[in-house]
Amino acid sequence: ETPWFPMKVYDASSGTPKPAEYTPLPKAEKPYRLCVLFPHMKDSFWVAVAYGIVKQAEAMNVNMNLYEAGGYENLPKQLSQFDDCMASGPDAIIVGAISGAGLSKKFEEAKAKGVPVVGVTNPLPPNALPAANYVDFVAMGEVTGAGLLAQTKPGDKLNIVTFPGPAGSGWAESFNEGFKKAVAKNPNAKILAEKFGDSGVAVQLQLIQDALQAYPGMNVIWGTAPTAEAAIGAVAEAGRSDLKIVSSYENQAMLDALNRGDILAFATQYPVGEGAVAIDQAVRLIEKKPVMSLVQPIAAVIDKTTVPKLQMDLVLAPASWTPVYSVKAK
Amino acid sequence: MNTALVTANPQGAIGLRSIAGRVGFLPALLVLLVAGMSAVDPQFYGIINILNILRNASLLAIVACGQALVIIAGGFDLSVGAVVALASVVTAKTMAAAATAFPGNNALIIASGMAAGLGSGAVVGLVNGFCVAKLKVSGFVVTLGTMSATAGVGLMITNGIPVYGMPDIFVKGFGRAQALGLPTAVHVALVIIIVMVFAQRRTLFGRYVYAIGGNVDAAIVSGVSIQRHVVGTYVVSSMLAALTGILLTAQVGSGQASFGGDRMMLQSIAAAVIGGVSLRGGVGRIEIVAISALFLTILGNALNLLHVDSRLQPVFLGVIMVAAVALDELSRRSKARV
Amino acid sequence: MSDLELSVAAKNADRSKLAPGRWLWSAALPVALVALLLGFAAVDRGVLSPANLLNIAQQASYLALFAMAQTVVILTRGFDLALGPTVSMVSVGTALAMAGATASGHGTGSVLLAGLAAGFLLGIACGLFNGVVIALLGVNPFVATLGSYNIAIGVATTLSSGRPVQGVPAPFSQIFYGGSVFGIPAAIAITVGVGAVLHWTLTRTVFGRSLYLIGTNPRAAAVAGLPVKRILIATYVLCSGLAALGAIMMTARTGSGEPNLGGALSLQAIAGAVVGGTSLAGGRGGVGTAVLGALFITILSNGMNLTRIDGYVQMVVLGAIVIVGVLLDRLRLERRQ
Amino acid sequence: MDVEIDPKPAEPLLRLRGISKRFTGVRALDRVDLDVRAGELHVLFGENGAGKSTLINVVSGTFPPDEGTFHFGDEEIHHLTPQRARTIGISPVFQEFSLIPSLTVEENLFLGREVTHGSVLRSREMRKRARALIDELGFDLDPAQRIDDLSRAHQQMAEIAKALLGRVRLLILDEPTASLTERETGRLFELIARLKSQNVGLIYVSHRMREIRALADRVTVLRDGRHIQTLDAAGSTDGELVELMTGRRIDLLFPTIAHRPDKVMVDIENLTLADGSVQEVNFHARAGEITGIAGLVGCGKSELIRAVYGIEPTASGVIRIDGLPYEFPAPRQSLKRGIAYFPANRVAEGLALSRPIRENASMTVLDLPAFARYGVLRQAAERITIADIMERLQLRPPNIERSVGALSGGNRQKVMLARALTRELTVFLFDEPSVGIDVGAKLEVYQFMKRLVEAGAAVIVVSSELPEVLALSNRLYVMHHGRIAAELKGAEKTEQNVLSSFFRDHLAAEVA
Ligand SMILES: Nc1ncnc2c1ncn2[C@@H]1O[C@H](COP(=O)(O)OP(=O)(O)OP(=O)(O)O)[C@@H](O)[C@H]1O
Ligand SMILES: Nc1ncnc2c1ncn2[C@@H]1O[C@H](COP(=O)(O)OP(=O)(O)OP(=O)(O)O)[C@@H](O)[C@H]1O
Ligand SMILES: [Mg+2]
Ligand SMILES: [Mg+2]
Repeated sequence: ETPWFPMKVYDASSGTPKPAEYTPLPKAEKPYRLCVLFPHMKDSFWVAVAYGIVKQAEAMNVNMNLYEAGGYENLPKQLSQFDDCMASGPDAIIVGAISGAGLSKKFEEAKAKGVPVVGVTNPLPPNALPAANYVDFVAMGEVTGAGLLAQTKPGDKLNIVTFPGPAGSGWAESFNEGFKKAVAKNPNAKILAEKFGDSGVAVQLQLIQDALQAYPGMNVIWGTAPTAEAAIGAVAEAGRSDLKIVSSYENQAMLDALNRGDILAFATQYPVGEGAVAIDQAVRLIEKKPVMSLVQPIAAVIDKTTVPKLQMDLVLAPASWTPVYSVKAK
Repeated sequence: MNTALVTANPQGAIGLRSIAGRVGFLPALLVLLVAGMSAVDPQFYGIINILNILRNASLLAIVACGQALVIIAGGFDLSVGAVVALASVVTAKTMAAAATAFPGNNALIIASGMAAGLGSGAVVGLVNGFCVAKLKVSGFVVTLGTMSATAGVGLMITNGIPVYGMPDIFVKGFGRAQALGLPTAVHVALVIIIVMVFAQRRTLFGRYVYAIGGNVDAAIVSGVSIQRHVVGTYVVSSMLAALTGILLTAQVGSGQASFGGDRMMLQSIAAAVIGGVSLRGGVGRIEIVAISALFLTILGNALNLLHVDSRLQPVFLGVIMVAAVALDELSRRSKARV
Repeated sequence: MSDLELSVAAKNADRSKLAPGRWLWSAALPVALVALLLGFAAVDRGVLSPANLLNIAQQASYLALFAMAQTVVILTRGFDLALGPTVSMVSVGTALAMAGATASGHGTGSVLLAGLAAGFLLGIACGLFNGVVIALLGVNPFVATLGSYNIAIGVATTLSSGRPVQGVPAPFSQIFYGGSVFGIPAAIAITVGVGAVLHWTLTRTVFGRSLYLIGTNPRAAAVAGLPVKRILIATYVLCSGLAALGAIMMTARTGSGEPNLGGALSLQAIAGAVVGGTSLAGGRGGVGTAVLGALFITILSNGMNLTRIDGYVQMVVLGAIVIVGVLLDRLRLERRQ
Repeated sequence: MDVEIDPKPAEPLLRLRGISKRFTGVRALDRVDLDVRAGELHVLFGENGAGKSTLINVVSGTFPPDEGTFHFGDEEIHHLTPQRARTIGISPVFQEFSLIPSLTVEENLFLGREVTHGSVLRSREMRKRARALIDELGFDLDPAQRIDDLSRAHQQMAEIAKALLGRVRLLILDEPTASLTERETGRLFELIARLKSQNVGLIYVSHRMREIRALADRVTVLRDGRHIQTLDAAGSTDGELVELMTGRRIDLLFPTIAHRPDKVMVDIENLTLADGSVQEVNFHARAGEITGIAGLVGCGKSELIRAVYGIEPTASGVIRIDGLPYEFPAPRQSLKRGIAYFPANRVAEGLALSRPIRENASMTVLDLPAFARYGVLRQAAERITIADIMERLQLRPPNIERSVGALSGGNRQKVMLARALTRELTVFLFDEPSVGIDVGAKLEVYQFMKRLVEAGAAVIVVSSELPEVLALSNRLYVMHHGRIAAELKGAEKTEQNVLSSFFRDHLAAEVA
């Protein structure tokens, strides 16, 4: 296996992102006990983060237990899981927060008890934690917008409907905001509507079908991975091969669709890498070693031209891998 | 000579009340909605939009029919959403496995996948039925439990990752196919509605479902075997949910544990209740439930076509839903007193 | 009345006789609770550590509060699907009001007051809507509260633009989350206090008595001259009011207004009430059943978390246990005669 | 050899020996024997809660006995189910109906015994047979009507028709006349005679002495779940039966009530109800007398007093209470004005079965300061008051914390009556006050009314039991088709006069 590091990232510890390379410690000094909290494990994105976490925990020989809250509607459950983690006496906690703001009290409590907490993948309020690694969702939305514009011939009109994801989730709103910001740079691009909705394929399919009717002029669909997945079929059925589909994040389906040419592009933030970095950050915090306090993986738009160069093992877990919820140190 | 004794009771009142009580004014409301939308937005009656509406309404109607049956028998099925998801992933997984085992043998692959999907639904239905009929736990609680458990199993199978590898023909020739100008799901739904209406009106099963929901004690002393029929309603409901899961899978082209969910469950109950099914049991007709499913689907479609802000859509949906049922209730009350 | 009805009626408590063994059965659920705790402790000693027991109590206190809210309406044969979205809406409203008041330069006192007022007003408005639609318009509770479920979701996401609302002042969290009464954390203290008052209300007031009578036989209650409609409205207002209180406590816990705070709470709260022995057929249950159910569910998921049971397996176990819990309750009632 | 021709009676159709049935805490049946012969009407007689319905349930397979043997025809029967009972010809008419409210009469008649082809219903066939049966029985029932659109009396007819569908060898009737009026009762009796001549055995339960006298061949008396005696009806007197039943001597006469009519308490002018069941009725009731209302099924007599109490919507007309117009009647208001209503259907409209007696008795007074101050219950006061009242009413068993569901019919009626004693009331509206309660309890109810009237209250009694209203009331209104057909006083108050008002226009139609 080729190692995932050194990984190209931005070091945003000081506030302004600076390009850097991330290299983990070879081993933990002791088999520490780490607690990992995820919003859910219901798509290949979070499975990819989990893969990074599990592999790195095994590599560094630490104990790891992963809890998933079952979805973004379960903030109270994540709060309870945080408490349960604290009660089990961990050396550090890694959190993929359902709501960074919503967990801020927990972070304070952990700090007061001296348990280091690392944020992974989902954005947090500035300086909420001693260490974190995530892409700013607004920035990631911007990247996808920029990617779309880059593939557009000058003078082409873009009539876009966005399908950011569930209203009230926070991340959907942020992605959307970033995307709109980027697209606003092109006077020929117009946002016709924003259609929030649960990020399941069935719900998104219905939204897209309706949007195809409500906005006959629509020629770009931008949205979540399930949106893109649903859109492929709906667009084919409606005979609108001129429609461009862009996904705001990655999963296995997006990769396949891109390879088939069904979608124009998707964005990635290298979730496997994020998981691995989080473990290393946690160990560094425990061992009081120097740590990059805010790591930002370099979000990228993947399209037909860039896909061959993509470092796949940082984007998705191997298809054969089934998630493990705990790792025991040897 | 008997008729001379018929009382002062105005038969007309009963006639009107029955009509109001049995048909409701939902069909009228539906016509109004369709007419209004057609006037406002020509996109609405575009053929593609109509097909979309019909397909989505069909999927909802299939689940709602099963749900209605359970509610008429005095139960409640919260697990339908989870079953939709489970059936989807089980079908997809089985087909993928069969496709590697017997490559090219599409008939076998599809048959085994659908059998597995429907089978998984039947299992959940049997568990629900068993707990309700034999262990005498309330349907609400049992299906609340199996909802959680079923969703858990669906996720365990897939880890939430979509399942691919179904034969193309299943997707193109079934899921996205059209016959006589209508999508497969519509045909399936029509067949199911007709069969269910027939079952409700003309078979022992339908009759006993009404009897059990209307008054269990009376049904028992009349010699109706309760357990068998209660189990039957839950199995039918779960299998119809599974069928919806399969149709969705075929349409989307992948097995997804995100199908169905709480949303489908709430919608199916809403469709049944708005369609005049009494939560107290014993009352309700499948054809009105189907109309109600169509009504709810068109409502959602209309809000999208009218470009209503998607964050505000739930507010409109909620208000209209409550208003429709409240008006129905009020009209029934005033008619009862003619 | 038929003998069948009699047997149904006879299932209900008949306090005149104390058959031997009845005590054991009436304690079935608490015993199961303790057994559960000990079982988990056998796998992981940490389960019984004082820190974790306090943790369980604190977690259970939120769920218990919501389960109590549901219990109140379930007593009258209703339920409140909108409870979860009400919580989200109140959370956002409270946070917005406090952020607004802070921004316009008010003192801490009036900021807190503004937050509480906004929260409770939103909650009460939601309860009034439910109550009026159910009691006066005669819409069944499922549709009525499904309607307000949607409305509250829309309001919560629109008010907050879907983002967490920042600006909840620190004293707010300190009082409703960080604070303590005689060393008991605020959440537990508030729930115990509210539970005691609610218990008193249910057992000692005309309103409480009316709930049980209406739930047992609404027609008879109306014929006996109870103001059924008014009581129903009050019931839904009480339910939403309790939900609002819970939402305020949770907002203090998160330190921000969360538009999706109550996403899955409606059904969880109903499950809590019902697992503890509240009857969906109305007229049976109370504060005790709500607390018991909430404890049961909390201990179960805490134990599974501490004993490292996989997330999806937890869902399956939880589902099975909900059924078993209610089954135990049914057996207990049958055994009691 | 001494040849004696012993006219040994035929083997009984039904032979029960040593049947016991125990419910938690109660021994509902204690080694009961019962023989029913073909062609005989066998009355089961006993107080409320004596075990009559339980015995009937055992016979019809609703639940199995704990011990005892069961022979039907020549067969010994084990594990009887309701279905099996019907196939071997045991047909019960239950006290509480075994009807599905949301189904039609016809659907109910065939419930559990549908005519099918495979499992597809043959509706036309069933409709034909239902029609034929109803015509044969002479009931005024439309097979296509839903049960919940029917009055109680019509539901009772449907229930009886249901029992008679198919081959019947043993018909069981549990208080079938409780909600029938004279005319339907007459029909039923003709029917019973016909069945007897066809060698059908009948078990009949009733609390009405008149019926027992008219119908019974033999009577089995039950007391506290035990078989007391089986005797020939012809050779026994009412007093004897009642003494066997209660174990004490009871005077069976209606009490003599000293009516002292005073001011008009209820005055109704031109009242028409929203559903048209009462039309342009003029009516008044005075303090100090009992005003009776009689009438055929569905004539609107119940609706009239229900409208006064405020549970039937009115369309036009004026109601005056104690001289003051009462504009929008509602139960709460009515109670405040001193009007109490005692519904005919105590299970549906009167009682919260799983709640204690105490709470049921005090349900109507929670607004009084004696029971609650500032919305807070005064439970000690409540307990004392209700215990006292229930003691006066001789509740058995005298424990006010039991749930009402555990009480017998008579005792449930006492719980209802207790409400009359919990607050200041001046007008008492009784709807079928003695339906379903035993002779002893009936007398107690009559005594109760007597005390009320003699204390100066206005009492209105609506009843389908003609002797009852005739004996109790000072003035009697007869209703017909929603209108008052006659007002009878003093010597005019005869059964003959009432019946002729019932059928006046019916007779007129026949003459024309
Ligand atoms: N299912 C049951 N569960 C518990 N107790 C019961 C049940 N059925 C009957 N009982 C009790 O058994 C006794 C006999 O009741 P049963 O109904 O047979 O009396 P009954 O003679 O029919 O009275 P009534 O004249 O009021 O109809 C009563 O004390 C009653 O409370
Ligand atoms: N022949 C009938 N067919 C259908 N419904 C009837 C018929 N007769 C009566 N009803 C229903 O019953 C109602 C009145 O019946 P009800 O028996 O309650 O009157 P009542 O005068 O109180 O008679 P009773 O006290 O003898 O039962 C009517 O409003 C009607 O709804
Ligand atoms: Mg009886
Ligand atoms: Mg009547």
